[in-house]
Amino acid sequence: MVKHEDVRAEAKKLLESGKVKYIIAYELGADGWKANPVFIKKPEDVDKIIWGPTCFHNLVRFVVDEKRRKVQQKNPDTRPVGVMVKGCDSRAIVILLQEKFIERKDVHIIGVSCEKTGVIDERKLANKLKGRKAKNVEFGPDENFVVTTEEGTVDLPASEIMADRCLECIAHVPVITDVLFGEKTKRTVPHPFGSVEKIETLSSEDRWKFWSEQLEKCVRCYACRSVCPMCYCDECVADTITFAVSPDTTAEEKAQKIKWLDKSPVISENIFYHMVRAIHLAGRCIDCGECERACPVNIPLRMLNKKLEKEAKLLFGYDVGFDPEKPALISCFRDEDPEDFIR
Amino acid sequence: MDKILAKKDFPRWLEALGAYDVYAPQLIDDVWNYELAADPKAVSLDYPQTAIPAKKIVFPQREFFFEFREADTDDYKLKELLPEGKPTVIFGVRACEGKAVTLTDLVFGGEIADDYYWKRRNAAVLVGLACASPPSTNCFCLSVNGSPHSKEGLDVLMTDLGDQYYVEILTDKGKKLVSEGGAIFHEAKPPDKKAAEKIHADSEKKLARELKNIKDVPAKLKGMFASPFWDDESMSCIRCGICTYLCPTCHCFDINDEVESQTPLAGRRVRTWDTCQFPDFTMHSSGHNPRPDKAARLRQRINHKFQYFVEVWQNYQCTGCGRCITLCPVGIDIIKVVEKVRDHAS
Amino acid sequence: MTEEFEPKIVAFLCKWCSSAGSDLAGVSRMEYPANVIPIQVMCSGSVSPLYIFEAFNRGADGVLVSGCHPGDCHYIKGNMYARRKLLLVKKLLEHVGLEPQRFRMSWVSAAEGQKYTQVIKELVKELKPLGPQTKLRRERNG
Amino acid sequence: MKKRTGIFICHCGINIAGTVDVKSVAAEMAKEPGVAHSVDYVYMCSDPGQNMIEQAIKDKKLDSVVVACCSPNLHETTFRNAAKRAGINSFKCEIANIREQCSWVHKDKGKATHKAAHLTKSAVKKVQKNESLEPISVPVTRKALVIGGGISGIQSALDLAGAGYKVILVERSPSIGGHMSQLSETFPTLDCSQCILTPKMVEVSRHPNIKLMTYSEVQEVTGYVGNFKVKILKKPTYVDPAKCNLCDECTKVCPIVVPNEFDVGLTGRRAIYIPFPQAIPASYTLDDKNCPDPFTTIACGKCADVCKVKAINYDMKPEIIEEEVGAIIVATGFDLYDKENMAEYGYGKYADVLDGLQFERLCSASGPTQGKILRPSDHKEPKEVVFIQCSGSRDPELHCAYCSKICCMYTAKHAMLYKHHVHDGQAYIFYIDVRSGGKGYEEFVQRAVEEDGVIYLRGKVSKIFEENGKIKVWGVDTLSGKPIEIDADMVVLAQAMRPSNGAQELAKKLKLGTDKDGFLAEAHPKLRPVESVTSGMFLAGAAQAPKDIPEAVAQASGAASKAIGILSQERLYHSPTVAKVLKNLCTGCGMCVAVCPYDAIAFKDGKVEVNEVLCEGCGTCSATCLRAAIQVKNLTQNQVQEMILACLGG
Repeated sequence: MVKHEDVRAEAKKLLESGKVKYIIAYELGADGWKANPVFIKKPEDVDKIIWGPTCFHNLVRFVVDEKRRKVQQKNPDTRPVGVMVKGCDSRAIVILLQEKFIERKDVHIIGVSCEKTGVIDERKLANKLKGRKAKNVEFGPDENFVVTTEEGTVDLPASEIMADRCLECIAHVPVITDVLFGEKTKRTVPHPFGSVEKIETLSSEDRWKFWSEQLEKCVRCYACRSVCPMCYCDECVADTITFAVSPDTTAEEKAQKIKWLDKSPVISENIFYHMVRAIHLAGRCIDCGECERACPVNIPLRMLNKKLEKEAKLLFGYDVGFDPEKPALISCFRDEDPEDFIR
Repeated sequence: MDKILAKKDFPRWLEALGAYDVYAPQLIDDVWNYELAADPKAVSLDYPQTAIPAKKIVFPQREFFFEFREADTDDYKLKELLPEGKPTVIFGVRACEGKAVTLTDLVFGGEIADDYYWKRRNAAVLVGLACASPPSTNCFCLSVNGSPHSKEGLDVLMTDLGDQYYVEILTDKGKKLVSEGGAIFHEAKPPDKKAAEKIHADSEKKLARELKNIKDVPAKLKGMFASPFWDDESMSCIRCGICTYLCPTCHCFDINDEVESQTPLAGRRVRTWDTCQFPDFTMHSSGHNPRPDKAARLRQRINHKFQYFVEVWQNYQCTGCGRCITLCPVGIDIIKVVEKVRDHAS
Repeated sequence: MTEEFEPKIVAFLCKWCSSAGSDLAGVSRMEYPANVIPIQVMCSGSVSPLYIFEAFNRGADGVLVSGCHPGDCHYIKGNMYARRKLLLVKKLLEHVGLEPQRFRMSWVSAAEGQKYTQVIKELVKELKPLGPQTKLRRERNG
Repeated sequence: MKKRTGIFICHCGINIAGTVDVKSVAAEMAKEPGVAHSVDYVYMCSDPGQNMIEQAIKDKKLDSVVVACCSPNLHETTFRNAAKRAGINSFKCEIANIREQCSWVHKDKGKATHKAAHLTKSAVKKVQKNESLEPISVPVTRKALVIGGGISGIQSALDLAGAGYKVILVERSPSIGGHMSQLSETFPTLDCSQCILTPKMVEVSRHPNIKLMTYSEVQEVTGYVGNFKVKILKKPTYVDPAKCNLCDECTKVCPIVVPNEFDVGLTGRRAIYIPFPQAIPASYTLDDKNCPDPFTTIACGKCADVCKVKAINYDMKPEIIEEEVGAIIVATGFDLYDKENMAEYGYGKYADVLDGLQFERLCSASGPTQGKILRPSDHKEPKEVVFIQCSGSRDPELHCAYCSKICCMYTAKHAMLYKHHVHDGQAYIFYIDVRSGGKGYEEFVQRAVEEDGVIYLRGKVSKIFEENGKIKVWGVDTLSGKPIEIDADMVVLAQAMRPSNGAQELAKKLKLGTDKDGFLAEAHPKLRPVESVTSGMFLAGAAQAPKDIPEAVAQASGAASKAIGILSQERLYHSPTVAKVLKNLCTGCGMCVAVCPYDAIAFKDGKVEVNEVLCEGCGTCSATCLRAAIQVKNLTQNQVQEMILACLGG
């Protein structure tokens, strides 16, 4: 089991020695039971740091912010930032390194092993509690969680309230770290693509029905792309105006901005946006599942990204987010790549 | 004047509303939202809080202004696309949302009224549902001049008395709506009124969150425009649009021409929701962005709700529904932020 | 009598092989249906997934991307990248429920006028029974 | 500013007008935004047609034109030139192919007209967003580098020098000549290899345009076509060739003996040595890998003591020479498939199992046995010799999948030469197929069978082992189906050819592609067989694929002539429709860098930049970039989007 004190001690050491600028970690939120991102700048604040089954967030998203800030600064502090990562999150760092968005020296990676479980799914938990409000959720000793409500404490098996992403996790131990907390437990995932396979078994028409109903709900709040550490483009296909502009941007360059899709939140435009996002995340999505969690209308966005992760694996033998030296999925090929679809 | 409606008769009321588009909270994929009620029997008012507020019905995320079509060279034909204003009824509107609509009314009313908004607004009947217990753990309506049973903006207020609803008719529109139900409504008796009042009074004690002593916040905010406070508070903001899109009082929009055909040039002018939280909201074509970072954008959200709106309309542009707290993917908490503003050393 | 449905198809043809192949079909006066409007690109490798989404969004009933056979790419390996990238696009389109016939990729060399004709004929034949593509197409009214 | 596009619809006689209603297309196009002029004409490519375009550009102040006519492959240049004559940039002219892609392939006039209109509209949308561009030009360094001093490199260097260009010929061993200098006679004419090669080697050494750098290696190549910068490492020979008078006294006193590379290990040489008598440059080399540290007192110093002309200098240091060249020819040749890999044939285990090159040395008059064929083990004349073809070739499971091409011929030659030396001997050849395509080749093989009684056995050898002083060869004759057992005195393996040692590393330095077997990749297997994928770099000889001498020489001349094509120009011109980086959008992820087939994109300051000279404008980068931060000029995503809209009628 990962002990809060150990992480805090490490954080304190890092901050006191001045080795890191600050540490991106988890703290307890105002509601008293869920974690929130926190930025620890002073050694005396390290006691805020927590670790538990509500540490949903992929904090690597804030490493992207840090890079953006650094670019703006004249004389940036070049020390690394400390960042707490779960297994999935650590793979996001691998992608950022792979894409040279950051350098290894920019981050001090504080890895935390999810050991036997992972994070919970709030909606699953709410359904399970049937109106009772959770007050605390902790890792159980086995594949379970200990949930406290006003009415007492219950033990819930991971299979019932754990997030889908964790049920299908292929990297519960961080793959790149400077320091690792928790055990490198062995875990087998019998169906890493189980959820997407369910959709695949539907007929073409049923799949369309499924996705059109889901994507019709989209309000284009862009929480999915905003929460995603891989969506670090300054300007998105979905943006209607050029805003990656500098003094030397020519009028012609601005005119080059293409309006691929309308702002109207209708199926055709919503699906355009989500398909582009999925294809741009092919070989880059590390299945932290944050897009799906952040979605206020509960669109199963993982099922788009997971599909392409599956195809990348099956068709091209491509594993995402393990090797920073590897070329991107679409900037390499194998002679034996399938082509039976080409006629 | 107040009525009593047995819960078993509620579907019959809905059935009698054939002339209306009826919206009611529905649970789809674990998310509650106001949706067109196809089957009156399936409508239940036993729900906590929708993700998207009822504003989406009077102020839809997308609406058309006009259609344009190039006729001959240099000649355009325009056709206004005013909403038809079909009578619409929204059931289960929470007090905070009813109040929010009154705030939006201020914005779209005034000297130059927004026809597109008012066409829908005037046709909409808001049937409120008093909160017996807070629908969200982040409710704080009492702190922002609201209450769980506020009648503001509502045409009818229903209070759940167990197996019946206590129905208060608040406007003519409400009266008409209730009259459609005919005999299913009974006159309320004093004990019913007492019961409703007790529920109302109790509900005020159940709120888990509060935001106290914010009287001076508007003035405080004025002095904090350039404070590094905003940098710290916005560190975890991911610049998505949830807090504003799903806020019942936020009403910003964008106008675009959506072109369908280049020759002949044809398309529609479309209004869609927009949000100050998107980086492109204030982007100038020059490349200058007066709100260049998320600190400036969080400041704008708070300032608008707790300073600018107060200056113009003498009311907070926040009704305490708590959606922005509940749904924020990174837990940015407007209560905490405003409290910190309140306690900020000037 | 109702008019037969005529699918609208956009074809991205690489300049060196497939476009040349379609020229050969022309020179050889091979007849094929007029449903396909070709857009000549330098290489199949330059076909962005966005082009395909956009074509469907703008009402294409089918999209074809055609390039050089493996090993014959004028730009050495552009078609190899296209093959990988566009297979992902195809899988994604099918995943959301688009009929598989609607997006097609082919290899047509500069010498394969006959094959180009065949590809177009087959494509049109397969698309006709499907009727108009309305799933990804942006709505036109209301 | 409003666009002013002119549209010209060609009838092409009735070729187009027969199927497409050209008048209605012209009328429809006239309604397009920015179209100032739209007409049709019977033959646009005729002089009057071209004049019409030029006149309209001037009269109507057109800023761009679309000609809807035949395939751009036919008249794009014609019309672009016409546009240029009329004063607009040639890239402001686009072709809509309404003949090959429309009128010739459709019969229904309505549908064909409809399609022609869409095709034209698509071209209009494109041309209206085309930039005016001028060809990119760069000066050329009129000097070439040839890497590899075998027959291919020699031929290329001589051709280039003969054409009047300066050439640097780099060879890593102490002498040029390559494998050809090791051969005895060559097929199918059986002329002496040394006799035909030596004059060429001498010519190289004497040619005023050739700077010969032996015992040297290319370290680094930067730059691009016409403007390469090369760093060459010149290893120290410790012998001054200008002073050395080839007296050979030094080798007599040198105490160190190592295997002689030239004789493929059949003899030894000293640490100070001349590779072979005819070596060019004619000089000795002190091999510092084998001579015990000549820099310190441990060096025995005997060679320097006996050298009367004081040619030996222990203080010689490696040098890095920098050169600028305009073109590079890579002729790094081959080596034989490694012995260690062929344990099943006892190669490396039994002294009398030889490879083809060793057998060449045995046959050679200058070889270890002065041309007598004797067994290495006991110096006896072998009476039964088994030759095994495809030793390592055509064996995808265990060895090389490819055919080494020359082995059929040289094995026939070996068998023949053997018979010429040992009249009472018997030669057997195990083969899979006999491939004798080539001038006089088939006749040569027939001669081996008919005149020299060589026995060809179709089948593979299963086992080779030593027994009673003989080498037992077990195999199967697949034609008769009978097992074969031969008590041989000697076995010669026709080892597969593979890219020479170090070719892979060199390819990396030059950023040249290699195929799956490590041979250098040509730009196109059929149409550009001597060009590499990198502009300005050419391939010659067995470095590209196994080939025999005449083929290698032909390719070498081809490569030289390709290089001359570059060197003969003062400036190189290049199409300006190249990729361009939108810096604000670029995050420097490098996905474009990885896909660029021409290494035309490089990192710079956290973003990328395009080398316009190397870029061929294929656009694969643009489709790979997630941010549309790299676009090909005049076929931007913006343009393609507009074309898509035009094609779909919107």
